[in-house]
Amino acid sequence: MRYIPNSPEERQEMLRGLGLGSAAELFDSIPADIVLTEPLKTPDALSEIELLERFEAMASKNAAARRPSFLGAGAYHHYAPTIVDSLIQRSEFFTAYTPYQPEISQGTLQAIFEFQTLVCQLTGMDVANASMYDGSTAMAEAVLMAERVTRRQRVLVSGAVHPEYLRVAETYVAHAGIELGRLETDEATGRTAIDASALDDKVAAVVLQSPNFFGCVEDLKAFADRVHAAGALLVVVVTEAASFGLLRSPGACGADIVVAEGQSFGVPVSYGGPYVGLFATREKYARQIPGRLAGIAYDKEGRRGFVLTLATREQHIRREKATSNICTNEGLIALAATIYMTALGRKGLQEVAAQCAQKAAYARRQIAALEGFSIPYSAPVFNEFVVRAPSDAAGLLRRLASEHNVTGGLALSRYYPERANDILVCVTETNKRADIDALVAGLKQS
Amino acid sequence: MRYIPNSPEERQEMLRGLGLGSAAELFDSIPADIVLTEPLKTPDALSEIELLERFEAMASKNAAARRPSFLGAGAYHHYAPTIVDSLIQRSEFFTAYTPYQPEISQGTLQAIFEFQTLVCQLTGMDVANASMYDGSTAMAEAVLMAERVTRRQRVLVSGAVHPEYLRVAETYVAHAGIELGRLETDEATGRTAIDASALDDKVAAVVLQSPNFFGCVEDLKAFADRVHAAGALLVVVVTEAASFGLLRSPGACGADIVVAEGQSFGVPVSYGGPYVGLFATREKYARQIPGRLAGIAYDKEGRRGFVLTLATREQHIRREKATSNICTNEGLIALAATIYMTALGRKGLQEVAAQCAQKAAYARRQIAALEGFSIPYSAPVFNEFVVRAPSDAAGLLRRLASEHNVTGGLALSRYYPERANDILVCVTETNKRADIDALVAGLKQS
Amino acid sequence: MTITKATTHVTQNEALVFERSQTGRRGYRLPALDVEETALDELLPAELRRDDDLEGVPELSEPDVVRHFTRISTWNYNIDLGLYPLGSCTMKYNSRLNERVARIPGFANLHPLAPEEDAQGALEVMYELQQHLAEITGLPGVSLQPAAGAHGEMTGVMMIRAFLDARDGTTSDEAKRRKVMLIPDSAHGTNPASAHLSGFTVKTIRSTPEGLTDLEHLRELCAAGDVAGLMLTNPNTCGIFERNIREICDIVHEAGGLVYMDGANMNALVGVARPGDMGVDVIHLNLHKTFSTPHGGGGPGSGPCCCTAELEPFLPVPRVVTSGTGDGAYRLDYERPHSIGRVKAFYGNFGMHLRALAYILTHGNDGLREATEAAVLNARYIAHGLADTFDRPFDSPPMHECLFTDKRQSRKGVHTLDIAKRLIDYGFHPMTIYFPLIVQGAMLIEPTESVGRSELQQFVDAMKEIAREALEDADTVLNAPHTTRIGRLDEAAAARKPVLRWKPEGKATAA
Amino acid sequence: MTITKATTHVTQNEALVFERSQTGRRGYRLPALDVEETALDELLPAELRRDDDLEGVPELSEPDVVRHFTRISTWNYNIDLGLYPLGSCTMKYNSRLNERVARIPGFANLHPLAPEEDAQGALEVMYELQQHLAEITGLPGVSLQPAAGAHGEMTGVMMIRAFLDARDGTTSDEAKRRKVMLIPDSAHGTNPASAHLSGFTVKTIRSTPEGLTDLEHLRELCAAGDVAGLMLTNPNTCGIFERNIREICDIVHEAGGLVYMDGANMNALVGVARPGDMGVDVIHLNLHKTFSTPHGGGGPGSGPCCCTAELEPFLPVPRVVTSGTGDGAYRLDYERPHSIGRVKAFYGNFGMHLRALAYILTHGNDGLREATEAAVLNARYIAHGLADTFDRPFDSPPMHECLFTDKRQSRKGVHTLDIAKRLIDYGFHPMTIYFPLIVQGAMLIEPTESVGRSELQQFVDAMKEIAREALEDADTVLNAPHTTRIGRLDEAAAARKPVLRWKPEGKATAA
Ligand SMILES: Cc1ncc(COP(=O)(O)O)c(C=O)c1O
Ligand SMILES: Cc1ncc(COP(=O)(O)O)c(C=O)c1O
Repeated sequence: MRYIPNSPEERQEMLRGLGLGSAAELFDSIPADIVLTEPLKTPDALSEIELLERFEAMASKNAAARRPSFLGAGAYHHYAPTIVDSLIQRSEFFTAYTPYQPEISQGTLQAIFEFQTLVCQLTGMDVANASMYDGSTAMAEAVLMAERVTRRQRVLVSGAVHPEYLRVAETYVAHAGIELGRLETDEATGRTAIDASALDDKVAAVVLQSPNFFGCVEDLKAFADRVHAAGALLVVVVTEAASFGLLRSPGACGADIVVAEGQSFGVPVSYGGPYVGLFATREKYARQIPGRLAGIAYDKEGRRGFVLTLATREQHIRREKATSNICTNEGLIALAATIYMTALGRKGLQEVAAQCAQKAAYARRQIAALEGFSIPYSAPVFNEFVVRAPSDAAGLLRRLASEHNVTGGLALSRYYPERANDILVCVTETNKRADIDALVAGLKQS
Repeated sequence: MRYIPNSPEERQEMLRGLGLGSAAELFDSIPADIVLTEPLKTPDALSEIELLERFEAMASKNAAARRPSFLGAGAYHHYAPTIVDSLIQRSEFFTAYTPYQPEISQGTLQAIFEFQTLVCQLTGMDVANASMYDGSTAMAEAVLMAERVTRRQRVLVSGAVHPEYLRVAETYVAHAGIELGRLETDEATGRTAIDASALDDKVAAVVLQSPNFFGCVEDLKAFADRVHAAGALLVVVVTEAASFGLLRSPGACGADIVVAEGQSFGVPVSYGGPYVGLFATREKYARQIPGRLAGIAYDKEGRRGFVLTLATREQHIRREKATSNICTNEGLIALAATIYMTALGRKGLQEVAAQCAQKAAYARRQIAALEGFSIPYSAPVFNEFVVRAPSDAAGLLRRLASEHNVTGGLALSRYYPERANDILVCVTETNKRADIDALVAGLKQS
Repeated sequence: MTITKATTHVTQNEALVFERSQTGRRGYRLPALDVEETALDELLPAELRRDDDLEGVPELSEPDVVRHFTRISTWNYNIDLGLYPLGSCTMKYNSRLNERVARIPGFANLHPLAPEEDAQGALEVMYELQQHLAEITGLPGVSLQPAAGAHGEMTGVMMIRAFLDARDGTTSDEAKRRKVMLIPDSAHGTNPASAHLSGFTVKTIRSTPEGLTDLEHLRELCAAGDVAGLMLTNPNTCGIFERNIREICDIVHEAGGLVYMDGANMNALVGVARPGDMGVDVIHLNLHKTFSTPHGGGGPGSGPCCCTAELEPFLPVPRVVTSGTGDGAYRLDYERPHSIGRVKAFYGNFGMHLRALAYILTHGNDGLREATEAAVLNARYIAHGLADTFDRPFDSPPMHECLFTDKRQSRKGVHTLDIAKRLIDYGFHPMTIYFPLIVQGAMLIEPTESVGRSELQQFVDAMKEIAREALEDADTVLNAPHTTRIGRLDEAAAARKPVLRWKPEGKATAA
Repeated sequence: MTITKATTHVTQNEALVFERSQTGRRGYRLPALDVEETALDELLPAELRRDDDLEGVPELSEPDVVRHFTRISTWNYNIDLGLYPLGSCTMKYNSRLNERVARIPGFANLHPLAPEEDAQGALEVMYELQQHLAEITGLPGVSLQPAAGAHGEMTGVMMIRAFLDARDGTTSDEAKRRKVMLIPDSAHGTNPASAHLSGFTVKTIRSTPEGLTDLEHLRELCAAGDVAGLMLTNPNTCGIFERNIREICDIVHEAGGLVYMDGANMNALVGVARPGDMGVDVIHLNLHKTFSTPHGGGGPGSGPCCCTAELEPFLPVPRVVTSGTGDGAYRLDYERPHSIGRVKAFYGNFGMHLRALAYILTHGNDGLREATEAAVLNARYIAHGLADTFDRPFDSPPMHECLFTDKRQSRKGVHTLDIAKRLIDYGFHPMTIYFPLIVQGAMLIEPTESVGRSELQQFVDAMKEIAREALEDADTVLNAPHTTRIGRLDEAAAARKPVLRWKPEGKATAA
C-alpha cells in the first residue's frame, strides 16, 4: 500500500524487535471469536489511474452540474477567485489539526481570529465563533442558546425559515425541553406575519430568516422591538451570505444572535457540503456561545499571538454541561470564507451583492411579464423570488432541463406539496444575461 | 488592476512624495517622440470569470486532447501521480528564482542535486547538469560540446534521430564551424547503419538516438567501440525517457554524452512544452558541460548545503567564452521529473517501462496480423514502432479520428514525404487494452 | 544519539489582515453588469440597505491576500512536515489524489437540490460508501449525514432514545423512560455532551487499574433498571482494547439498554474486527480520522452513523437508497416514519464522502487491513521504545496509540505540558496531552501508519533526550519551546479578558 | 524605526532522497497489465536490457515523497512571502489564475503532433499572443519558439546574420561577412554568449559616466565597416533609459548593421513606449519576467522574438499563421525559405504562452500601462529612500530598477555581498548583486509593481539599518545571515573539489 511508509520487510523486522511472530499477534488482546477470519468484502485496490476513471465516470452522471442553474434555496452558485482554493490547498492549512499547540499553529489561529472579526463586521455583531457545521445546525444551536440565556422554553420560528433548517431544529430540541412554535407567512407580502399574541413571557426567542426562504427581505427592525419588549431574543438566520453586502446587517436591526450559512463565500455547492455555519452574538452572551473561540494572548516577551480561549464553555472541559457538543467544526471552510471575504473585500462584497440583486430584478421583471406567470409576493427581495407558473412546476422544470438545458429553479412542492405551481428562482452574479434570457424564453415556450 | 497592491490614491501620494505631478513624469527620460500617445490596441481587461470562459472555449477546440491517442515521436502520454503537480504548485518552488542566494534557496538547490543524481543513475553517467531547455536543444549542445572536447569539426548524426532535433542541431551549428554528416538507416532493421568509412579522425562525435525515431533500439555498444577507436565521442539521444526503466543504460553501452527529453517523467504533453532536457556526461568532461550545476558545500559550522558551482563555465562569468549561452533553464520541470522519478522509484520506473513494452508488443502483434499492414523493421523496439499501411497514412488517420475517435499515431509523411503509407505508433501504460483493440479494429475497417 | 530533525530558519512576520488593509486597494474584478440597472431605491428601500459601507472590512490587492495567507500558513506545523502524533486524532497522510477527486467539477458544481435523476453519480458515491462502511463495521444501517464525530454521537444516541421509546412505548410517560446513559470516566468530552443534548442523564463508569471498563461497576449501574445505554470507545481512549466487549454488550442488552460505540479509534480495527460482531448497536465513524479526510485546522469532518438492522428505521432522513426498480438508479428516501429526523441540511459533508470512498478504493480490502496493522505496529514500537523512560499507567498492550504519564518527570517539576512544548524544539508536533482525564499528566501518542521507522525512532530518541533534560537541565524543558516565533502564550490572561475580534479603532478591545 | 518583518521559527531537517530511501518501499501503483504478457527475451534480448535493477534509485512511499519535498520547499524564499527585488529579473506576482489556465485539460493533454485541425484552440492562443506582443513591441513579426531569454537572443542575432547574408550576398565569401556584434560593457552575459554562438565576434562598447552607451565609442566602432549589429538592453542594466536610442539605432543602421534589443527590462516600457518606434529591429521578450510566468526556481522561461517586417522572413519555422482562407482557422507554416530554421522541437514553451496571454488579457490595455507605471514608481520610491545612504553610481533617474554600490560601506570593510546576506535577516530576499559588471559592488534593486508601499518602506528601513550597522557593528553584517538554517557556504571549496551527485556508497565523492 503506497501510503504506508514501512515496507512489509521493515514491518517484519519491527515485529521481530517486539518479540512478535506476525502482525496477527498485534491483535492478541482482541478475543479470537470477534477477530475477522476473512478479508473484508470491500473492493480490491485501484491504482490512481483507475480510481480517477471511476470517479470521473460517476461525476459524468451528474448532469445537473453541467447546466446553467437558477437553484438557490440554501446553496448558491457564486464565483470563487482561484486563490481561495489554491491557498487552502497549502498543506500548512489543510492537513493541520485543531490548533491546540499555539506555538506551531499561529497560522490557523490568526486566520480564525480574522474570520471571527469579519463575521462580526458583516453581521453587525460583537462576537463570533470559529464556525459551526453549517447554517442549519447553527440555527439549532442558536435556539438552544436562547433557552440557556433566557431560561424560557418556547421558541417561535418563522414559517419562512428554510424547511430543512426547521427540521434540524426540531431534531435538536426534541430532548431539550424546548417547544417550537410557528409564525405564519403573510400570503400577500411573503414576509413573516407578526403574531403579537404569541409573544408572551414564555418565549425565549423568535427566529426569522432574512432574506427568507421565499426570497423576501424581512422587516427585522419591526420584529426586534416587539421581541425585545417581550424579553425574548431575536435570532436571525441568513442562508445567502452574499446578501450581507447589500442588506442592513441583522445587528443593526437589533438581532441578538445571528447565524448564517457561509457557503456563498467561496465554497463550492458540492452536493450540500462541507459548508460552514457562522454564529455571532452580543458581547454579553459571549460565554454562552457554542463552539470554539480564538482570542489574543501574549507570550513572556509581550509578543502578540492567538489561542483558543474560553474553553470552559466546551465539551472537553465541561462535558455534559458544555454549551454544545461540537468539537471538530468547519475550520478549512471558514478559512476559505475568510480568504474570499478578504479578496473581495469591502468593495467586492458590495459589488457581488449589487450584481445579484440587479440580475435577480431583471429576471423577475422578465418573468413577471410572461403570460400566465406571476410573482405572488410583494416584499422586496435580494436574489431569490417565487414564481407562480401556470402549470405544475416540477414538470415544467423537467422540460426546461431536457429541452433548454437549464435548471430553472426549485419546485417548491419538494417541501410544500400544496404549492404545486411555485418555483423558487435564484439569480447570482454567475448567471449571465444570456442564461436569464434563455430561462425566460424556456418558460415562455413551456 | 487587482495584481497591483498600491491603489491609485496611494500611487498619487507616492508621486507627490517624489515631487512628481503625474505618473507620466516617471517617463521623462524617454524622448517624447517615442512615448506612446495612445493606449495599446490590446483587448480590454477580462474578469476572472470571463478569462476562464475564454480559455475553456479555446481549449474545447482542441479535439485531439480528448481522444485516446497513440502519438509519441518525442512527446509521450504517461501517467503522472497527482502529487507531482501538487508539490510543484507550492509557491516555495514555483515562484522562486534561480537559487543565487543559497541560504534561502536550499529547497531548490537540494532538489537540483537530487535531479542530477537521478539523471546520472538512469543514464549510467557520472555527471549531469541542472537541465537544458528540452531534448532537442540538449542534443545541439552535446554536438557543440563534442567539438570543444575533441577540437574536431565533423559530427555524424544518425538519420534515425528525431527530425526536429536534427533541424535544431543544424541551426545551432550553422555558425560554429561544425559540419553535420549523416548516417543512413538500414531499411531492413530500422537501425542506423555503421558507416566505417565515414569514421575518420575528423569526426568529433557520432550522434545516435535509441530507441530511435522509428522506435528501434540501436546497438549502442557496437557503435561505441568503433566511435572510440576513431577518437570520437558517442552522443546518445533519448526522446522517450521511460525507456531508461528497461533498456541498458547508454552509459553502460559506452556513451560519452547522453542527452534526453525528460517529458515522460510526469510532465504533461502540453502542446510541446515546457519540457526538460537532460544532459549527462563522463566525469572528465565535467568542466565542459553546458548549463548550471549544483554541488555540495559546507558552512563554517560544517553543515552540509548545496550551491550552484563551477560557474566559471557559464555566461554570466565567461561571457562569450562560456560553454553555452543558457541561463534560465527548465527548473520547475526538472523538479517535476525529480518528484516523478522519486515517487515511481526503483521499481516503478521499471514497471512503467515493462508495461509500455508489453502493451506495444501486444499492439504490434495485433496490427501485424491485419491484412495489408506490415511492420517494416525487424529491430527490437521499446514502445514505438512503424506500421506500413496499405494506403495513405494521413487519410487513414483522419478517418480513424473522425469515425473511431482515436488518434492512431503519426503519419511519417509529416517529416518524410516519401513515406506516404507509414505510421509511427506509440503505446504507453496509459493505453488500455480496449483502446488498442479499438485501434486495431479501426485500422481493419479503414 | 543525534536528533537532527529540526533547527531554526528565518520566518516572515505578518499583521492582521485588517492591519494590512489600505483604502482603495482591490483584489477582485467582476464582469460588468450585463443587464439594465434598476435604481437602488427601487430594488430595496434605503432602510433595508446597509449604510455602513462595510467599514472595517479589509481592502487588499490579490498579491496582498496571497502573501498574507501564505506567510501565516508557514507558522503551522502540518502532516506533510512529519509525525503528528496526536492520540485519538489519527493524523494520517492526507492523499492529494483524494483532494483532486473532491474537486472534479461534476461533483463540486453539483447543487444539493438538483433533481435526483441528474445527480445519480453523487448518490452512487454515497450509496457505495454506505455499503463499504457497513461492511467495515458489520453494521448494516448507515447514514452519512452527521458532519463530525460529535454530531454522529448525537445522532446515534438520539436513535437509541427513539428506539427505546418505540420499543417501550413510553414516549409520553416521562417517569418510565430510561434516561441514564452510562459513560466511562475515560471517555471523550463529546460523549457526555452529546448524551446530554439528547436528553440523557449521564452516569460515569469507573475504569479498572488495567485501564478497562469496570464490569462490576457496570453491572451495578445496570441493575438500577433505568439504563438506556452505554457509550463506549473501543479501543478505549487509553489505547486498550476492551477485551470484555462481548460481555459488556451482553450486560447492557440484558439490562434493556443499547450499546453506542464511539468509533474515533477505528484505525485500530478496520479489517481486523468489526463492532457489529462485538455486540455494538450503533457507532459513529470519523471519516476525518480513520478514512484520512483532512482535518483542515479544525474541520470539516464527517461522522457517519452505522447501526444494526433493528435501529435502521431510526436513522436520519433522507436515506440514500436504490430505487428498488432494478434499474440501478438511486434515490433519496424521506418516507421513514420512525426516523429521528434531520440532523443537518442536505446530506452531510459530501466532499468528505468522496475522499473517504477514494481512500477505501485506493487501499482495497487488503490495504485497509495493512494500514491497521501498520498503525498498531507503529504505536507498539513507540510504547516499547519509551517503556523504560516514561511511566505507563496501564500494562495492557496498546493498540494504535499508547499512553504515558509524566509521573517520573514531575518529581523534578517537569510536567506533561513542558515535555510537549519541548518536543516542538525537536521538530515534532506534541502528542495529545491531559487526555484521557483519568490519568494524571496523560500523554497519548498515536503515530498512525503514515510514518516510517526512522522517524519513529527519532521521536523515541527525542522523548528520551527530553527525559534526560528533565533530570539534568529542567529549565530547558520548562521554558520550551525555544525555537518558535513566539513562546508559550498566557492563556489564563487571555481567558480572563478575552479579545475575540479586531476593532477598527486600531486597538482590539476586550469582549 | 522598527523593522519587524522577520524572526526565526522551527524548521525541519531533511536528508537527501537517497538517504531517506528504504528497500521495499513503494510510492506508486499501476493498473495490472491488461494484455497477454510477452516473454522478456522475446521483447528484447538481454544485452539490450538493463541489468542493474536501477540500483541507487530511491524506494519511498508516497508520504515519504510528499514530506521530503514539502520539507525542503520550506527552506526557499518565494514571491508569496514578499518582496523579491532581484534587479533584471522582474519577480512579480505569479497569478494562480494563470496556473489554472495552463492546466485546463484541453491544453495540458494536447499532443504537439496532433493534426492542426484538432489543435485549433492551441494555435489560436499562440496566434493571439503573437498579435499582442507585436502590438506591445511595435514589431510585427513574432515567433514564440525560443525557450528563454538567451534562446531568444540567439534566435534574434541569427536572424540578423541571415538577413545580412541575404542582403549582402556574402554567405560564401567569409572575408566580406560582417562579423562584429557590438555589446555594451554593461550587458548581461548571455548577450556575448549568444552572439558568439551565432558566429559573431564581440566588441565591447564603453558606457559613459552617466551610465549610458557611449555614442562616440559607438561611432568609432561602427566606422570600421564590419559591424553586423548592436545588442542593447533598454532600459539598460543600470536601470536607465538610453535616451539616445533613436540616434544609436541610426548610427548602427547607417553603418549597415541591425539593432537587437534585449527585452529583459520591458517591464519599464509596456504601454509607454515601443522598441519598434525606437528603431529597434529585433527584440526578445522574457515572458517569465515582464509577463509574469513563474520562474520555477530557474525555469521554464519563454523568450519570444519580435522583429520588423523586413526581418520576418528569417524567423524560425514553423510560424503560426491564419489559414488565409478566411475561415478563421490557424495553421503551422513551414514554407519559409529564408528562415534560420528551428531553434527548438515543437513550438516553444506553450504552457508559458498560455500564462502570458492570460496575463495580458487580465490586465487589459490600461492595466498593462498601469503595471509599468507602478513598477517604475516603486523603483523610484526606493531610489529616493536610499539616496542619502548608499552611493548611486549614476544620476539619471531610474526606470523600473535602481542601482547602488557599496562604495560608502566598503570603506568599513562591508561589501555588497555582506549587505545582501544581512537583508536576509530582515526577512527580504537580496537584490541582484555584482551586476552589471561595470559598477563595482553593484546592487541592482527591482521591486516590480507587485509590492505595496509599506513593504517598500520596510525595505528602505532595513537597508538604512544595515548601513548603520556597517558603521557601528560591522561584524553583524559581515557574518550575516544569522537567522537561516545554514550560514554562508564555502563556494570556493565547493568549486575546487566539486561533488555533483550522491553516490550509493553513502558518501558523495568528488567529480
Ligand atoms: C474519542 C473521541 N470521540 C469523539 C471525538 C469527537 O469527534 P469530532 O471532533 O469529529 O466531533 C473525538 C475527537 O477528537 C475523539 O477523540
Ligand atoms: C538583461 C538580461 N538579459 C538576458 C537574460 C537572459 O534571460 P534568460 O535567463 O531567460 O535566458 C537575463 C536574465 O537574467 C537578463 O537579466
